[in-house]
Amino acid sequence: MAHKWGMVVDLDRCTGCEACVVACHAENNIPTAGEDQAARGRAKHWIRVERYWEGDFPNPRVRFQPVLCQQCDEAPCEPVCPTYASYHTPEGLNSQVYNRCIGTRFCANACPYNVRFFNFYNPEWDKPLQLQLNPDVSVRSVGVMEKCTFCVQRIKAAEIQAEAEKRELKDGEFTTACAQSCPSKALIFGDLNDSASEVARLASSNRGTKLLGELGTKPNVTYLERGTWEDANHG
Amino acid sequence: MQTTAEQIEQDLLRPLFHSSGKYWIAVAIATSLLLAGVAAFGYQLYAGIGVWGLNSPVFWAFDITNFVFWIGISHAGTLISAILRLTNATWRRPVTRCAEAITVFSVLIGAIIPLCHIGRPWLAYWMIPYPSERHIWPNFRSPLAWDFFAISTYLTGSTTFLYLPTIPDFAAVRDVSTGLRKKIYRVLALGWQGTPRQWQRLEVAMHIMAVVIVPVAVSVHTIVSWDFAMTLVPMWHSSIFGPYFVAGAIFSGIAALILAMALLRKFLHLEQYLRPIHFENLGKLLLTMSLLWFYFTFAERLTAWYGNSPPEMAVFWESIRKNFAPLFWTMVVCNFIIPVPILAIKRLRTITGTAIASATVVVGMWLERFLIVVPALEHKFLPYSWGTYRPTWVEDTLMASSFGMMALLYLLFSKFVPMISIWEMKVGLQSHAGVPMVAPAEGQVALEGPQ
Amino acid sequence: MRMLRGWRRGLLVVLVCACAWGVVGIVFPRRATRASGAAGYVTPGVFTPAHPSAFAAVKDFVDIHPEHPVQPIAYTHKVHLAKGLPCTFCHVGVDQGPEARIPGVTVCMSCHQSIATDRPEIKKIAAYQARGEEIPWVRVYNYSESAHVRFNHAPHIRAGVDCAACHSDLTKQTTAERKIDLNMGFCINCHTQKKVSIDCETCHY
Amino acid sequence: MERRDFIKISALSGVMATLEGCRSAEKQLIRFVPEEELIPGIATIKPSVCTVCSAGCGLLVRVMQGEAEVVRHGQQGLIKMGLAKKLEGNPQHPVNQGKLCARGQASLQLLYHPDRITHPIKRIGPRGSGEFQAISWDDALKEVSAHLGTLQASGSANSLAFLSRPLSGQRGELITKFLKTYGAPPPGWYQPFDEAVLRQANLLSFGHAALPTFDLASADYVICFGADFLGTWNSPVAQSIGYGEMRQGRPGRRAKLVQIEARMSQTGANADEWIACRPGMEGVLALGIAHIILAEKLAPQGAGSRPGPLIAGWQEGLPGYAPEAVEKQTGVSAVVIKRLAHELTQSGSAVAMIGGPPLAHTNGLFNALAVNALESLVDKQSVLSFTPQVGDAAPVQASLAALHGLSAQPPQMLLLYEANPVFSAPPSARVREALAKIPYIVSFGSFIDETSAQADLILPDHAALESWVDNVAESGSSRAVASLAPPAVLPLHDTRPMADVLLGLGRQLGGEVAKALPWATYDAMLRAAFVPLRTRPGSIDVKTDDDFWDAAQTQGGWWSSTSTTPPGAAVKRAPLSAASPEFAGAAADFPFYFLPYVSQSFGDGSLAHLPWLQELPDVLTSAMWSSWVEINPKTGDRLGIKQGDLVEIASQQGTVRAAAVLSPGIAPDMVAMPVGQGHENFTRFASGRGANPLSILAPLTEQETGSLAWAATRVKIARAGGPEQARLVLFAGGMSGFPHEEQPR
Repeated sequence: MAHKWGMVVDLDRCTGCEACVVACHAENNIPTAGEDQAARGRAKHWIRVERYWEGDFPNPRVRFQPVLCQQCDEAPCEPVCPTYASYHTPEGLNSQVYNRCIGTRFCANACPYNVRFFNFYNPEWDKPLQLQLNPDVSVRSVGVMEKCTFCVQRIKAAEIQAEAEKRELKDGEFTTACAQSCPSKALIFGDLNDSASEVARLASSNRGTKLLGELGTKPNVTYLERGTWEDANHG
Repeated sequence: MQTTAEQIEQDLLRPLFHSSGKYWIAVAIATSLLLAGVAAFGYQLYAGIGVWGLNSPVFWAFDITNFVFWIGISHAGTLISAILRLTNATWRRPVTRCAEAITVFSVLIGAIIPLCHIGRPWLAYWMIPYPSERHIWPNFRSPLAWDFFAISTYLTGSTTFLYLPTIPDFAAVRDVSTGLRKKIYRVLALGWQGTPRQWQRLEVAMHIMAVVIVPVAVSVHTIVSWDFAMTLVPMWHSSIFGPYFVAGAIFSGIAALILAMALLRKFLHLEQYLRPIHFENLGKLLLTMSLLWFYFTFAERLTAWYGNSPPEMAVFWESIRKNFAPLFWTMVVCNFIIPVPILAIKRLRTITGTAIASATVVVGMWLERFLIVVPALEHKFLPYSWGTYRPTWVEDTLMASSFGMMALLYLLFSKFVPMISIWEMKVGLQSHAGVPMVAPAEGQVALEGPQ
Repeated sequence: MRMLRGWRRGLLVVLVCACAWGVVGIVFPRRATRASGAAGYVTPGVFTPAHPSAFAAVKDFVDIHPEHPVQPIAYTHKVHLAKGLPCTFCHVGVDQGPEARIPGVTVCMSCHQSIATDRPEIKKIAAYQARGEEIPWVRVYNYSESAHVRFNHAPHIRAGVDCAACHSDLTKQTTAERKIDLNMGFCINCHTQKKVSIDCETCHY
Repeated sequence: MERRDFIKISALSGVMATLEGCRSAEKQLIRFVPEEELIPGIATIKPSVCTVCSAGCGLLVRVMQGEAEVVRHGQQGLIKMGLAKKLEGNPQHPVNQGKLCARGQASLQLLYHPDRITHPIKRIGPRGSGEFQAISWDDALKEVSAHLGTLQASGSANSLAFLSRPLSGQRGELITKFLKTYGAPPPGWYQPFDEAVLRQANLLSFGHAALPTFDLASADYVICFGADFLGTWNSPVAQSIGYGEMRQGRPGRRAKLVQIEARMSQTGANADEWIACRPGMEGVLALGIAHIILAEKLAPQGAGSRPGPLIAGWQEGLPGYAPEAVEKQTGVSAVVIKRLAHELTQSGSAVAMIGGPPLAHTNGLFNALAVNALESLVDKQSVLSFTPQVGDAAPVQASLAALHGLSAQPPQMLLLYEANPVFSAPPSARVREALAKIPYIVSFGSFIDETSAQADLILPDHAALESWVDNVAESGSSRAVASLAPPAVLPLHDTRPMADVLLGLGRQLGGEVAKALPWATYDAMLRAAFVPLRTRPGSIDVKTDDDFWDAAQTQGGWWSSTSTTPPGAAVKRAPLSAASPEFAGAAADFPFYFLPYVSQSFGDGSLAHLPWLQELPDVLTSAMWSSWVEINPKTGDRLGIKQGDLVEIASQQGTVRAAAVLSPGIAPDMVAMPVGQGHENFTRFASGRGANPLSILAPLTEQETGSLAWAATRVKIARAGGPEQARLVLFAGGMSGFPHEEQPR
């Protein structure tokens, strides 16, 4: 059975430490925009931790929510791309083919989650920062859209390795850069088609919800609602 | 004084041979605007789209607004001249060519704008479905691919629709010009001799084109509206967008036509041909479209407000009360509150009255497209990732240069093609006066036409 | 051109200044890069995937490959292959990793310390080694950066694809040349014949 | 100008433009022969240790072959070498168990930072001008050892000073031994947030002068007074791992977190219940809770009997801490206090924690002892314990003492290592003046920052990934940990590790110093320190020392198999009576408490030069590249300050300006600023950006330990300009969910 990569984000475990954000930058050659470009709204974070305030002092509440590309099954960004740069792979990923993208930016407008980022300029790394660039990941140039790929380079490397050793991919054998670095194990990545995998088990939990699920995008990222103290122990 | 056929020909051919000082200045201004735009595009190509004000989440702003604006302007041309030809409205004769010229040039500009606003314009040829050895085709499900086919069809359609009625006029110019000009117009006239068979075939061709161009025009702007309606973005994803955009297109198109005719009348001294009756009728048409536009806008905003879904309401309040409120209410004033009284009261519906109304409508309709695109993109579903947008000088220059290009094309057109179709005026003259057709003098073009 | 009267001259000036303004727009200095440390003890320079010049951009777009690349050392595949050396002897790691390593001066000198040391080309290699420099080989097979192709040798070798399939028969060549045009069509045809995935993400990610 | 020349000029500029387009590619650099055998495209994983904060997490470095511009025997060229591409946590390491925090991930940029000093430099301009000139290693070392030699020969060996951030493990040992045998006073350990008060309190309450370790995975109820244990306090990664388990690690059993602080920290944002308490009154609140537990006998017999008596009135049941009295002093309602007391004692294993701002008051020690007493009352399954140490723990010394030592009797020669007091010390320490009086300063820093700019000579250190690293984890692990790792990559620049330079100087000085430090290189010293661990039961049991030494390097260190040591007996001393916190600045003209909090992006400011961290959106405000002051929205309305306006914050010591962020998570009578920005000279990414809150702190200190009371400053704020001057860069567009019409945007 083909893989179907998915992720579970346990909002009860997420502390908002943003280790995932920096890990993603390190793994996927995401350039820093610098102050003036960030001020003009061009900072790129393939995964971001959204924060919503509720209520006022003295009892304000905060909700953290890591948001990344949901790799939707019915992705609104796929039909609108005129050159098939954004399309759905057989393994359930919403792939962004950088060399095929001509930069109409329609996909980013159609995406309800705002998780697609555009290279307005050619990215720049002050030497020798470019020595940190990961050779397994393409360095995108100007005029191309980019987004979270579920660390596709790690998926491919693991698949090639498993194929070389003539064996099936085991759950937890590899994971995405953000899930690997998340101290409180809030991000769990794996193959949704593998019923024994932890992500499949958690994805079917009754705490599971889908971000903007009502739009019918069928995201492959499931958010587990934050628990409350009362119901867990006394409910 | 009753104008004779010779008088018509003499008046309408004069602009082709003598250009006044004011003409040259207009050309200079238009060219410098266009070149400024070319320079701005050169700089954008060199540095990247970052020179614009776009950011995430507002990935479209001026670029798509200008695109929809210019495609909108183009619709009046075909729709008016096609419908007037089909209904055989007698007052159509001086109006049709001005309208068709507006159509062709604004579709041309509308087609160029997307090429300039995509991230890697040198790969735009991937939109063309050529059989490539990479076994990859354009994505036919994408509204942008539909745009590509729709606009290219519409461009060819409206160019033919413009070219057909000018063939007899090219022949007329051919006969009165000498040297190089004669050679050019001989080619353009496609060997037109004015034989009855040619007239009959021209008439049938124009009739077919008039019938065909109307659905193409309506389909083009519906497809342009589907660039927005096919997404899930709040205040974009609604079924009203198709008719809303077509109505808006005709509305802004007629306004542009009235403006163009008023300017031509003044500069090319065509007072006898572009008479107040034309402005009267077009003014009434503009009035109906203004009311229709108000109806569509009100319906769209009311349904959004009544439904009260949080994402839609965020965009709704943004344009009604918050950052975009000034632009929104200027739009309503420009599109409804100024034009309707001017056009409704007969005394005010003069040439200058309709020109003023249509000037405000053109501005209002540009704002309307801007207010559809930007507030919705700024306030999509997740409030954390909302954005704000400010245009930069590059975008302003490109927009100004699109107007410069339109003006330049129109000025050059009026230098090479009589703005008002000579043979149609003559046909109108004869049928109007009830006098049977006068056989042409030897070697002269037989200028009679069908009854 | 007749002496232009007053206002036509004005028109000409307007036109020319618009062109000049356009040219200035193009020559406009690249977006001011961040204030890089001017002091002598920090690392200068900026890395960017942008092409160094417009000419390089056009060359990359049209993807011209030199017909006969000139190598610093007149190496002959023909002679070495005739001696029975396998490809992996010099191109180490091609069956484990994505890239086939282009042999450095240490690999050459491991044999040529004793074999045929009198030949001028071998002396050149020895000179390189003496200076502690690597041989500046000219790359023959590479994809343009903007194609974002992640070609991986190992799975192809494991699948039994012979080196000559893509690199043409080197037993007849001295320095390697691109006899087979490795364009996308070539890869797609082979993949479809062998019923292997031609999904975009197989090669482009 | 004639028309003709005008045309010529514009044509010329056109031609120039096209020519500019095709100048020849960068001149071809020569390629050097690689110094290591690497297969291109295949990653090798090497262990290392994160040295960015005191937690000491274990790293795995993904090294792949790449081409770097290097200088080899005086010539610029390219070389294929192993390059560190990504840092991951070391799954076997007991502190971080394969995980990393944001700052740990970003520390990779320390290796490749463009402003790293690439070779030794000597000051040529006046001190502090930042004008340096290259000098070779030999001349530099000759100069330093000459200075050391003359100093020792002239009998004033005791006027050599060494200022460094606290270093656990052999590096600290090396510096201490070098100075002792040289005849100089012990090194000054300086860091802006030194938690000396908590170590002193733990020494008094539990007999361990160390930061505590929490087994949160087995906790059911956590009450935390001010410590940002999920963000930057103590050992954040270990604590975050525990937090994840405590929430959803045990089906059907979910722990509760109560956070008590006046400004909502990142930890407070995750709390089930966030209670605002008046600053400095946390101790009184804890004792209020203890009062009810003792009065209603909710705790088992004899609990809290050891640290309790340290508080005056404990034996009598804390008479002065009735809930109503406590409510008046702390602002926390009596009903809540009663409920907390009951919940604490009835829900399985509970733990009380304190750290950070509550200890940064003049009565910090009292607050710590009070919470420690509450902790011993409620912690039945010793969630709080102490990590067993390898070798003796670092002495408890407040950082300010190190600085006062410098300004009291200025030394003849100062060695600086990874400490930036000019930036992070309060104005009262007058560090700049102290440094001005020191004739000769040598810095081992890799970057020019405010302090190393004052140095006369800079001997740039290797980056952490280029040198031998070792660390003894003070807290966060259930077992004793001695992390160790060889260099993960070869050096990029002409730098040398500080440890080897010191050993070299020791050899050149000869005499006592050479005898005490016989090793040629630092790894020999490490080997000598690590090999004795072979006999202790732990993660490596091999027969020979060599095998042990190799296994320790491949595993990334050694960790014991013994578990944590529970809290010991309290020290007998006179009970401490309640003391209310003093604040600098009269309440009338300085109406707001001022809290400079340790920022999630820059720690104590030492990481402000990393672009990844400058662009990391602060999780609560989403601000990037800027510094801001958090103000309660009602206070903002009252003072006419809108979101993003420029605000001037003035204390008795000075003023700073920053952008205003209206956030509901702060008390109306408090304003808070993150520490880290406001560097005037710290690489291209951090220089001249934002404002430094530490520069306006009052000189108040905690009475007993002398540690800086950095939360005891009062300020006044006023609007000073609009958003254009403030230049606040926010990544987020909206602050809250779908706003009602009048929500501030």
